[in-house]
Amino acid sequence: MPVIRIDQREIEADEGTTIMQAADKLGIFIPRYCYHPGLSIAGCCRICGVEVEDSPKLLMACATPVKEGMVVRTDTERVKMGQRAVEEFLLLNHPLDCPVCDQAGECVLQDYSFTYGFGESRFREQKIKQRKKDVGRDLLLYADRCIMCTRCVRFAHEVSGHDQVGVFNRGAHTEIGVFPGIRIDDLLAGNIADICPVGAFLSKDFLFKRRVWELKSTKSVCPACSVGCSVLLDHADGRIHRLRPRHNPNVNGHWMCDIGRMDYKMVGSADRLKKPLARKNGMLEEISWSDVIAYASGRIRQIITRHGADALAFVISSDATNEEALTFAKLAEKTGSLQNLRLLSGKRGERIEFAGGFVIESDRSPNEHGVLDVLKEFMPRESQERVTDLGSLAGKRGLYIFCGSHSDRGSIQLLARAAAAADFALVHGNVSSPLTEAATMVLPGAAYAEKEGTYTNLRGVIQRIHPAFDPPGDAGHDFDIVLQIAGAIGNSLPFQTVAAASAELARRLRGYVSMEQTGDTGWVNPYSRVAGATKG
Amino acid sequence: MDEKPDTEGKREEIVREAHEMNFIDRLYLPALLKGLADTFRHLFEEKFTIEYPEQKRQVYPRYRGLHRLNKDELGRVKCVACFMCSTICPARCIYIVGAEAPWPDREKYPVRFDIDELRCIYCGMCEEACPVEAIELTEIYDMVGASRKDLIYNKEMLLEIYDRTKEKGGMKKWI
Amino acid sequence: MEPVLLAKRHIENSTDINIAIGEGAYKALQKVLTAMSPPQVHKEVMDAVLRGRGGAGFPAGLKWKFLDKNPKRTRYLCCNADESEPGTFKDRVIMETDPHMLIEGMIIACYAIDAHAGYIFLRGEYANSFRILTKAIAQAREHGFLGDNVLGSGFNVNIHVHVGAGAYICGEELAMLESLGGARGWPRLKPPYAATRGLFYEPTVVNNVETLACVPHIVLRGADWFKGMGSENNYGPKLYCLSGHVNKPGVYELPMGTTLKQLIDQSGGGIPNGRKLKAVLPGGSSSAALTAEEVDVPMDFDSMSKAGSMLGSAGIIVMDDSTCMVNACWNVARFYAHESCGQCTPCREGTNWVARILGRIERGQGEPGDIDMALTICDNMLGQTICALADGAVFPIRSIIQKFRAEFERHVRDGACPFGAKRKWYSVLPE
Amino acid sequence: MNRECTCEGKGVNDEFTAEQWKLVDDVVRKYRGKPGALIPVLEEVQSITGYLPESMQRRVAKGLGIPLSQVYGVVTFYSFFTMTPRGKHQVRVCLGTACHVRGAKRVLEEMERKLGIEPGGCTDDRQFSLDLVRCVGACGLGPVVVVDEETHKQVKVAKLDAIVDKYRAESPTAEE
Repeated sequence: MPVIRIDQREIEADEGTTIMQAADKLGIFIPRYCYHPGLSIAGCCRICGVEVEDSPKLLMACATPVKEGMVVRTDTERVKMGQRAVEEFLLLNHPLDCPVCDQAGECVLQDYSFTYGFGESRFREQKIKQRKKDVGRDLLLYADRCIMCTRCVRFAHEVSGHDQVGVFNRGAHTEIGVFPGIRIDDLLAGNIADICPVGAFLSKDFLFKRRVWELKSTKSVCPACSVGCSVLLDHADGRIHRLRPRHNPNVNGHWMCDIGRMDYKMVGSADRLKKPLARKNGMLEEISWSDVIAYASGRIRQIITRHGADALAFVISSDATNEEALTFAKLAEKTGSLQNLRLLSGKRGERIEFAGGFVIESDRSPNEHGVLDVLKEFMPRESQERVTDLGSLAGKRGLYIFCGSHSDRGSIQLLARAAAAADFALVHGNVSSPLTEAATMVLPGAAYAEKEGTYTNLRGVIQRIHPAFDPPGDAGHDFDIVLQIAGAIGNSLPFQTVAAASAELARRLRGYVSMEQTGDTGWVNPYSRVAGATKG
Repeated sequence: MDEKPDTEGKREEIVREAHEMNFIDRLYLPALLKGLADTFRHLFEEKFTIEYPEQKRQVYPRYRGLHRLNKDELGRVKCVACFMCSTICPARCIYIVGAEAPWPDREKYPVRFDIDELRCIYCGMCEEACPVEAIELTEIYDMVGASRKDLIYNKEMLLEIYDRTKEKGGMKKWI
Repeated sequence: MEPVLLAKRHIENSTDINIAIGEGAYKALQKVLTAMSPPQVHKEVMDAVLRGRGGAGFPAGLKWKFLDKNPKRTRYLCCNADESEPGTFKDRVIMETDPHMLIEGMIIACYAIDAHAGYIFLRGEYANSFRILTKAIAQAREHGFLGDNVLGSGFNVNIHVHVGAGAYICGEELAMLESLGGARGWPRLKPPYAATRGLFYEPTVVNNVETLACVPHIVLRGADWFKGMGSENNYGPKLYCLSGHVNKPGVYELPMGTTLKQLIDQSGGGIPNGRKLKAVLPGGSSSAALTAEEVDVPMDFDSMSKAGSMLGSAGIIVMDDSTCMVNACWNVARFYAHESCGQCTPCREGTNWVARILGRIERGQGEPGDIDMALTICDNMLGQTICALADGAVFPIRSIIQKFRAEFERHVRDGACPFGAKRKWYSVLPE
Repeated sequence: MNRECTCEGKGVNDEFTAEQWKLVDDVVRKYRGKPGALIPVLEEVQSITGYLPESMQRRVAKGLGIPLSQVYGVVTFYSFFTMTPRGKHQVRVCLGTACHVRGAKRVLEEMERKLGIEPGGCTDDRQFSLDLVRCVGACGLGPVVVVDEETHKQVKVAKLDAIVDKYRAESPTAEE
């Protein structure tokens, strides 16, 4: 492997990599516009020029492969001059509308102008102006802000594969666009707004909602399908404003799909359950947490004593985290109803694969894989095959259903009928559904953005989610709710915190680690049933 | 450090011991008359107080009072909802909700623009930060309200302040 | 000098294959196919030090040598006939007077590099050349010089003519290959070079028309004959295009190294109307300008670069003392602004900006700092782009500003052009 | 996903005759599947239709199986392609450096006056359209005016009348 020197620091770079990649490895930052690690190399923005010994010109760090003994300088006057020149050129026709541009604050052009730019304009001519265009379901194009890095064009070609973003005209009139009448409506379109280093492509959904510097970012995992893309929840004041993909080579690469991108709306929806409810005279009415826990545990104990533990069934949805699933299974184990433990599967959709290898899985819920792993660990072997057979629950006297917002509608209907027929149906969820309508008592839980824990994706990658803010109203954390119910029934569990449950999980399940050990890119379970990861 | 600071002597000058009161002093009458004479004399001298609220104090040109939201030539709010003022505001008293402007020549405008005038510390940073000279501090200092809520000025109220003060022109007259 | 490349110029119907054969066409091909192996042909061209006539002067033999020789890959020969450089029209003369020389050269080159398809990327404006070439190719095919089993040698080769659609940038090697592939003519990032990843992503050699036209002569008469012309390292006959303010504009074939002064005064017959020489763009519009004092310089690759300019395509544009240099400079700048492909930032923005500044100066709206600003913009563009178009814009603009600075300053000072007050402006750029 | 053209028919107006459409389809068929076909196809199509409006680009893109964005990108990149109707005769005045120094500008001015149109325009009777070109490779003959495929060398203002009248005479006064 070639050894090169960058700014007097030596590094052994991988064969075939570029100066840019080697510098990134060393933590030496070289500015870039057109370079994106998830796309092919264009080399057209010309800002990453570095001085290489024995080369008369500045070489583009993004496009120059490393060679043994190469000596690179990124901090000389010539390099800085080159950067300044490119900055000046880019700003010539760039409108100064940062105050109303959503990109301001995370705009690469803005940042570099401060770091590398002249700080003043020598351009006295008229700027080329253009109107904004509506180019897709969630995309606006402000062509005059474009700096022609062509990331979007390469993305449309290499990752989405639809090729509908193109470069038109030439010279100073060169612009990015789509053919008149064409709209970029594929499910990866949102990434175009993400990779645009300036405010040329903007998301309509996020348009003018917030200035980006007001947002806090929380690392999480997208719950919209079983790929479980690593994401950042950008939120402020207890509301998510947008989702962005978080680079994870184990899972999603650099991208995420628009289904996941828009899934955050459920977190702040009006359908969220905010108060515990109990049925009085046939109507669901609000009651306090202490009452609902006491009543619910009382009814569960009653059913066990009167009809035996087999009259009691426990259903958990694929929205639950591994830790919640563990607690839930423990509860079922304590009450002696493990044979009646069931999985409420997630929604199903079309499996979509894109040109660049990015996949949207047909299982549109976050953790079916992980919940199943946990349930199968606990359930007796003979009843394991019935783990998804919800029909077998008809006629059970008592039901505790841990419902999710990504659950299969048919299964919910089925369970709702079972719940209506049962003596007692405790429904624990975060949004109202036919199931909560049929419940005897409703426990308001948290959405994925509000809780802590781990999800296991379809390929066995265990990823951690972090809470961005508290659940709305009186809604509680699901883990605590299950713990409290267990405690009130008289079967307190051997752990009290999510972290402890996670550690327990790591001890019990083959190939699992605790949530602290997952890191930002997740832990790939070596014993997972499906090997390999989707690359984006 | 051989030069001793000349503070000792000064202190001596200031701290004087009260002298012992004699009989005359203890009558208080001379002092009383002297005081009355002082008061009486001031009746004929130049007065510094004003008859507020009938009379208003003339403030200095750089005075920082109640905010106003300026309008453009077409009477539309000048503000582009860039959130610079709310970002810079040390008291966090500005609340803006931006939206797409209904006018073809403008990109963004505020649908809501609230300033909590009680939280505000009148530092004028908002005015400084504004890229379009939309928010300015006027010379108005007498805000009255029956409750705290009354002193949260919304967009309409702030625009009305502009109408009330616009003849005075831009507030940045000292620049 | 005996004309070599222009030998058939004054022969009637020289484009007809029978007349051409009568004049000696395809003799070299017969020799190659009967008596020479591809390496031998290659060696002959290598020994002749045939430097590319397109502008850069890179030896054709080396170009062939660098070609990826992997037998599994398809190799292509591409003839660069996209002669768009203002002031250059030598290739057109070759194609229209002696198309068979070019075709023969291409067949021999294909033979040498083991390619079986040759493409002629013809400039779209050359409609007449297209007619002549297509006819000539059809005739060559009829005579068995093209197609399968050429002259019974077992060697197969075909030549296709691609008509460009109007873009100067397609004269750049990799942009041309992109354009041939049906895309926008955006130069590709180098490396990989065309020798490994060219037309349709296969190894490709791109040679200029004049370069390929030299090949049959080298093969037929030997490298030593070729080296008998010209000076050290700059051998062979060369076509010079004279245009602008000369009495006899046109294409002249002279040995490499004829001085510029000779060309203007003797071949071109001097400056018309008794005017004086003011400036020369010696190598097409993308070469640095030379003043009247600097024209006594041999027109070959090395001497010209020593003189601070370049031989380029040897398109000599002569300007007499009635020419407003600001106007000329602006014209050049607008050309490059119009033809910039828009890929690299410095070129896309810089060419346009400089053109607009120069336009302002010419209109009398220049400001004192504008001249220096234009120079710094030139510096910022130079060597900062994927292809050489920006450099080609910088060389003439910067040299004209530097060498005729007083004239620019006068425009700024007087607020008007001293050469003609009122003009109407034509521009492809928004003003 | 958007590869298929969804609005065919919408853009197809009665600008072109059925016969023209057929010729266009023939050209597309001839080149289909060949590498690098796009530019020759567009050149031939433009020679049939005179210009390349959106409807024509859709037809070509669909026929060749090439993304619309690429067709549009190519059409807007090369100066030969035009998306606005052109005249029967295309007058191109060279403004290359060599012609420029020999007075091409005056020729252009006069040509503009004579035709009554600006560069880029087309006369109302669609007989002439006027364009600027940057060097046609006839620098020795400057100033040069190219009408259709014929090059007129060393054009002087006085000669313009004859040139224009020649083409005007050639074309029938009323076509339809």
